[in-house]
Amino acid sequence: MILPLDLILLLFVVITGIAALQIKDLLGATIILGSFSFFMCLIYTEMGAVDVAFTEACVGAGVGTVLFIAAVHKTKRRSKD
Amino acid sequence: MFEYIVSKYNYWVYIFLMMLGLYGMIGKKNLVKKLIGMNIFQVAIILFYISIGSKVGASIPILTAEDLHGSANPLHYMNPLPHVLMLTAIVVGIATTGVALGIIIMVYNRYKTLAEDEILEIRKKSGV
Amino acid sequence: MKVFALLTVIITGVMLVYGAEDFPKWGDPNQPGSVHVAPRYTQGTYIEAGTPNIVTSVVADYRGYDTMGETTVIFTAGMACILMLRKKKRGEGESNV
Amino acid sequence: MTYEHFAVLIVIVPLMSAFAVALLGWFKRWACYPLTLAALFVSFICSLGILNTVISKGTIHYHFGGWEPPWGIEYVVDYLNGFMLVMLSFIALVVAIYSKRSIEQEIPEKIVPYYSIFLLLVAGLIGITVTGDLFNVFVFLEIASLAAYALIAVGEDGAPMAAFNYVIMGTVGACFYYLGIGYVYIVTGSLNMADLSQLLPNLYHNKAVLVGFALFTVGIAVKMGLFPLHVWLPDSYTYAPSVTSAVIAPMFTKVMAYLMVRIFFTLFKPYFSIDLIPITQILTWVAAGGIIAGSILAIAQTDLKRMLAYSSIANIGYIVLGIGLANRMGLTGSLLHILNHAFMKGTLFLVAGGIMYKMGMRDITQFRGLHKKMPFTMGTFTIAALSMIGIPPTGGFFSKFYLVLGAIDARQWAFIVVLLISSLLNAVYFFRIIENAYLEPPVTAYATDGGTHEEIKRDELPLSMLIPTLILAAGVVLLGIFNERIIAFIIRFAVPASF
Amino acid sequence: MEVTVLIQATDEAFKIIDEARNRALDVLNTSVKFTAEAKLLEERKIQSIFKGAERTKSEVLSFLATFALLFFPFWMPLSGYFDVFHLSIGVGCCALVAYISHDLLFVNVRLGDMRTIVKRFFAYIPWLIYQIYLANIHVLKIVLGPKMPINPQIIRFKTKLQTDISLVTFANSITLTPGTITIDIKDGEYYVHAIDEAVAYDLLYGGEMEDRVAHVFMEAEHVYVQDVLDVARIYGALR
Amino acid sequence: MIITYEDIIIKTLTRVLAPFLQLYALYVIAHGHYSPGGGFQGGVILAASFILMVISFGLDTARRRLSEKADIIFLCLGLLIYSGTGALCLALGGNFLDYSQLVKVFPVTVAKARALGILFVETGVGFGVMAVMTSLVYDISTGGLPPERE
Amino acid sequence: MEIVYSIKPLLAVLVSLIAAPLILLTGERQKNLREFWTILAAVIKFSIVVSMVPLVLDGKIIEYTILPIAPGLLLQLRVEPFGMVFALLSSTLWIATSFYSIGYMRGLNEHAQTRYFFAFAMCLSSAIGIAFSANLLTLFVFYEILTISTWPLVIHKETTEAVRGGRKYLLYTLTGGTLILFSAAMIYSLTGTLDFTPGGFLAGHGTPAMLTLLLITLILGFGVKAGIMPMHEWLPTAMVAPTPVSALLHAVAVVKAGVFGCLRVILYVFGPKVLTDLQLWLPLAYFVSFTILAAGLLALGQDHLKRRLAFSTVNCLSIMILGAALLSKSSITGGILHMAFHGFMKITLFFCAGAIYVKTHKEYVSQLDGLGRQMPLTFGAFTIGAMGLAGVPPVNGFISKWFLCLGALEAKEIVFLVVLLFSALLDVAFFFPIIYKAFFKKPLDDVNPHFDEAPMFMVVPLTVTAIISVGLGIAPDAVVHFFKITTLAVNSILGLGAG
Repeated sequence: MILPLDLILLLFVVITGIAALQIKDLLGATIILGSFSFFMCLIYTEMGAVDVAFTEACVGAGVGTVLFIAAVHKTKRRSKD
Repeated sequence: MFEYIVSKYNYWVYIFLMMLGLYGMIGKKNLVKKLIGMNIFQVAIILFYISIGSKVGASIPILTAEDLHGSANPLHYMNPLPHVLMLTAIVVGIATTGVALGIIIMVYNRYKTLAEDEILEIRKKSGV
Repeated sequence: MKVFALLTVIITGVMLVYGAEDFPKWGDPNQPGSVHVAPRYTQGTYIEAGTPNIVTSVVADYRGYDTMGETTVIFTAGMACILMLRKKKRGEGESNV
Repeated sequence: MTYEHFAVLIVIVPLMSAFAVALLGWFKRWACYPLTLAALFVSFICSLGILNTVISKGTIHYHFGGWEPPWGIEYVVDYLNGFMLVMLSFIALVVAIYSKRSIEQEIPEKIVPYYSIFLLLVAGLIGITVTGDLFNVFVFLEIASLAAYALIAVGEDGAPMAAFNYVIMGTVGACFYYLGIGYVYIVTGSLNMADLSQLLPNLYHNKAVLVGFALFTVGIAVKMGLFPLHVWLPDSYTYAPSVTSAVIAPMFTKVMAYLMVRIFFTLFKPYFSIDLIPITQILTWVAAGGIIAGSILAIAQTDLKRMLAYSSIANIGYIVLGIGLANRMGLTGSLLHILNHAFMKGTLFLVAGGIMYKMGMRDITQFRGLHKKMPFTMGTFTIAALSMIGIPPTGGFFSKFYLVLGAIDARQWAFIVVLLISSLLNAVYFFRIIENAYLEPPVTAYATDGGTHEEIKRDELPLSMLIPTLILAAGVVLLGIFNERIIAFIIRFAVPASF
Repeated sequence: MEVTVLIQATDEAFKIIDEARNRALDVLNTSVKFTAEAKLLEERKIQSIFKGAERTKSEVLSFLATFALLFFPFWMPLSGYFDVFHLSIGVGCCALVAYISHDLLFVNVRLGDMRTIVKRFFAYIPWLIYQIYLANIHVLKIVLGPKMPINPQIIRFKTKLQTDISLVTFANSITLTPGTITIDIKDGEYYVHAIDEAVAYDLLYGGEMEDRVAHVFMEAEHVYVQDVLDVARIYGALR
Repeated sequence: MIITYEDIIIKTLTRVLAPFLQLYALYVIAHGHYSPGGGFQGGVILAASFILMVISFGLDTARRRLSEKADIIFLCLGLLIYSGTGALCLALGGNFLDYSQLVKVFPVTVAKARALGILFVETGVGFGVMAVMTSLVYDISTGGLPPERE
Repeated sequence: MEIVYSIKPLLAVLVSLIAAPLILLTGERQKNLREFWTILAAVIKFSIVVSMVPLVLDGKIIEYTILPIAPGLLLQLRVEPFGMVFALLSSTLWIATSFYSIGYMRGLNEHAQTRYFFAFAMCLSSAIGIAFSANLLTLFVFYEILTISTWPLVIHKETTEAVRGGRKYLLYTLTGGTLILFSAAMIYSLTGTLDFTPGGFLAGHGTPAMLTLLLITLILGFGVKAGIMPMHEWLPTAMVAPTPVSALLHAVAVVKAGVFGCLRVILYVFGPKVLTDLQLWLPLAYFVSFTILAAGLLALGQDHLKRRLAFSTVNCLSIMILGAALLSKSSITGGILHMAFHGFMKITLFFCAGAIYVKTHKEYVSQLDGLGRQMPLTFGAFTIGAMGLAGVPPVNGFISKWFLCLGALEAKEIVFLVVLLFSALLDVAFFFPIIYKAFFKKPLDDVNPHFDEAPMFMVVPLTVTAIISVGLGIAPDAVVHFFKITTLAVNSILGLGAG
């Protein structure tokens, strides 16, 4: 493990996580959720879980985001909280 | 004490993320926000599992050519079992997200809003 | 609702932190999670399952049934969305339905 | 093929047929129903075979892929899940027979995916029951849950919102469950239940194990709809299509209850769950609260299905109470009640579905004179209702009797009072319906000389719906009459020996 | 003598020009035919993309081309295993993908042209890299300059490029070059964001990149035909 | 209904990228034994190529490439390949999913037979996941309302 | 005691249980066939019961185990003298009631006759079951069936009032049922058995406090049906039911089942020894004495004929329990005999009330002036019944009351003698005004002074029961040997030798 990198990534994860929950624009929140997944996937790689990272990249940052965007596009983009 | 905190920092982050997700699921009113919370929640648990599986000084769980025939030292490779479990968990997570999004769209088609309190009000009005 | 959520979250968090006290150190190569079942996979993956990628062999062979369940979960999700969202087909599809 | 392959067939056959139904149904729509029936029938036969094998030869272990347990996944069938299997596959079969007309009326354009998901639900539930691997439970739990979400969401007006709440709660439950697995795994390194029950006793004072156990309990309680965590349940059961409620209500919560027994008394030794931490005591109090709250809320309802849902909450309370009493009698009563309640609730929901199908209504104040219109249906309803109240010789009485015995053995007088009061409350809300159903319409026109009544034409359910209902109702009575056989041959061995 | 020679030469020249004209007319006719067809296909979008003209012949060709393109330069280095098992899997996979997507990669292309295009494309790349290098230095100067003399603007210009692939290549080349970003292509017009006038001017009036892209994708041929036609018209007027 | 960009850049790039994406997906499935990846990841990438088409060409166009019916067939086929492999092992006399039984059908060693079994299974997973993901995107992007006829 | 195994008791129970569905299936269309079933079942049942009398008289016990119902508990029927008395009573009276209800129902052209006869048959079946129960659980099973199957009878009229009465009835009896369930479970966990033993089986088990609690819950549980005073409320309310139902309720099945249960508890569960050791019999006797007096006084104030009869019933039921509670030989004999004899007398009275209602639609005592001339047979029978209840010699009531008084003397408690005598005086006080009015007052305007009786189907049964009452008074051992059987029962309870 590389401690500083680890810590930075974890920090990013926390920040993007909070942001994804707090942003009122759902599309934006969704995109940030995608980046959250992406940082997570970097952490996994850093911990040696390449397969999981691969999957997370495909799913969390890829298909998941697409699904979210499609759904948000079909519904409302604004959220009150 | 300091060392105790540092030695498990992954776990602290995972607990924080999980709480974040749980809060999103319960406290947020927008359905998509709830779902985002749910995703964070699940990913946090995955982080926890991956943290279980990691070993200091080990490499990714793919055998190198010289280790193929049974001479592999388990200490040199990450613990593969949590990874396997988490593959499944990720898939389950995306499946749940998919179904939930489908349901959200059904909800929206019916109520034309995604805010939980507004939906409750509409339901109260229509007497259902 | 917010207060309730916060309360739940804090209670759960405290519980989890309490439980984390007895965790082995992070990254410890000799933690119980890594020495009981997993070594067999590492040593046996090529000899028994012909696959250097340990994760693949465990996913598809040692714990293949889990993976089948996982795929079924995905199938369920797909079917669920078809069930919930898909309306009657239009055009040429109708003849044989 | 030896008998032990039944253990896997019982899951695989519905699972594969679910795929086949989706495939075939796309071309030949009529093929769904017979295929579903055939699959469930095979599953039922296999479950009978496996129960027979368990009784004659003892516990069955089935290793997937030929890998021995701690490394591979294994199926373990003993007395405890043997009878659960028979019950699950039987009720699934019966409900499937029933489903044809109801589905065709309620969601005509979605028959193919509906049957596919129906089979997946059944396979998932059976899979949970039969497995001996903690994580495998989670996977099948998710299959069943996703199927349940979808099946509920296609219901009436409020269904999607109910399903969404269910998704959120259900995911919390499932996540807690597999977080619990993680907490146990991190200190043991194993996922196999039998292996874990060997490993865990040394770690009973480990905080991670304690928290893991708590997470298991909370997770399962959410999925089960135990009282304070039941918020998803009433809406879901109310708005779901009637077949869905008829299959989820008797089966899902029961399987979760089974899982709870499994984790409390097989994965962890009774010593841990009872003596070391006060979890069973907490559970009993929670369950008692659930019984009372569920019954009272049920009285407040006018919607039949919602009422049944609240009554389910109360009955989950019974089951958990039996588990929490943690003695032989209590657990026997609990297991027996799992069996009985599955049959009773199944019957009641089938009847509710039948009334919906014929009359399109659920408001119990409109049921007047229904017994003339649908005498057999109301007859079965009455039997099931009597069983819910606990009138002998129906099954409900005996499980309640054992629960009372268990409470006496545990010297818990409060719970006896709770049990007795709740059965009175049950009587209140069921007799309200029976009263309505057996009173003929225009009551005001009743004259002193006996009066003349409008002739109500008999208009029974179609046979494909009536017969399953009757079968389940007969099952309710037979379970009561032959409960001693069931206990003597099966449940007696299912209760942990240390009790 | 000189006159006869001249006349002969002229005649020969006219012959040549006649031939060229006939050829050009042929080309024109086919191109008109193509455009008509293309328009027809445009109405039904799908076919314009997935089902090219001359289907029977070009399907096989594009299948083979796709297969070759996928298998040799892509699968082999990716896989890294050259035993029979893996190779057969590779062949199978590539054949499968080629079967599914052969109409995606190559639409309306003849094999002969393909060779030229690929050749020219690879020749184009170093030039592009050189351009990027130059532009980099330019942007560096601007950015590091004390006053930072940027003057962002959006410019619009018409293009002579016609096929999709050349349009996209040009757009991506513009985007790849620092200082300019393609915003949109609409009705044969490019909307480009440029960082200052110099760059914009380059794009608007220089047009070298466009020409080169046109050359790569053999768009220039059309231009040459046009010239020939013009000559023919002049000649006709003379006559 | 669907997010469709009448943008030539995206369309063309999709056309160029899709085959490579598909091939890469198949590579990931086929080489799951040696490198990271496997049926699931491959399936998702395969689905991504179709999702890309949905995004750039619109739903109807993409449907012509992978119709609803084909989707369902792939979906069920993938799952049936998986469970069928298991059932084949059952039929050959072993336990469910016991790939070592495949030596009775294929002339290989036990370990290789298991590897072969893994390959089969991964293929099934890949197909299934691909079909599910595309079907999910189809369904969610149509949003439950019947697509308008243009 | 010799034990004979025979299927006869089961048959006796089953006869009407089989008749019930037949009645239901025959339905409204073929009235004659339906009523034929009723009567056929009644006759067969009577003959089966009577055929067992000689064996019982020989001092033998007939036993039949239906099936095990729980570990250590059997669903078992046992014919011994005490149960025989009750069985004889109910099977005899069923024949009478059957005929009578045919007349009543046809006379009033009532609705829902099928349901009526169905519930009627179920009632009788469970009444015989109660009589032959070998243990508390079997008793409880039949007791609850009786509760439920009486409910349709109570709400038969389907008016708001009837429904309210039905609700009250259910509330009271089901509460009682839960109390019995609790006590049964308690006793089972104390002793491990529930088998009735002459003289009780509780001796040596449990603490005095526990036993007191059990006695209270059991007496309250059964006392609900027996109408002991604080719980008697439902009885007069249930008077809205048709008269044959009231007759059945008050004379044969329901209340007698309650009394029977009380006596079983006092004599066969606790036994004289335990009760005297713990000094429980005296409070019990005082408790029921209060009911005797209060009910008698309340009856005086009632104008509604059937309500007056109802309070008289409350009075008499407590007298029977008092007899048992006094624990002396004569008092127990008196109690048991009174249970049998009171049935004949009270049913006569109710039949008369019904006949009056069918003929003249009169329900109030104040409307009966001069009716005796119009309906001499009816009022003649009424007079006989009233005399019997008051204890006037030639009628059978005299014998039982005589024994009761002797018993009070034997127990050396003069208070109870006074109570008994005073209650007899009260009986006179509230019955003789009716007779006086009917025969000696000037007829009201709407009375036809000529002979104009109710339908023969009604008059014959009531005459017959009146004659039987007198006959039993003269020769208590005639035909079915009531007296001998009672003596046998008492001897076995008190541990005396045969004879």
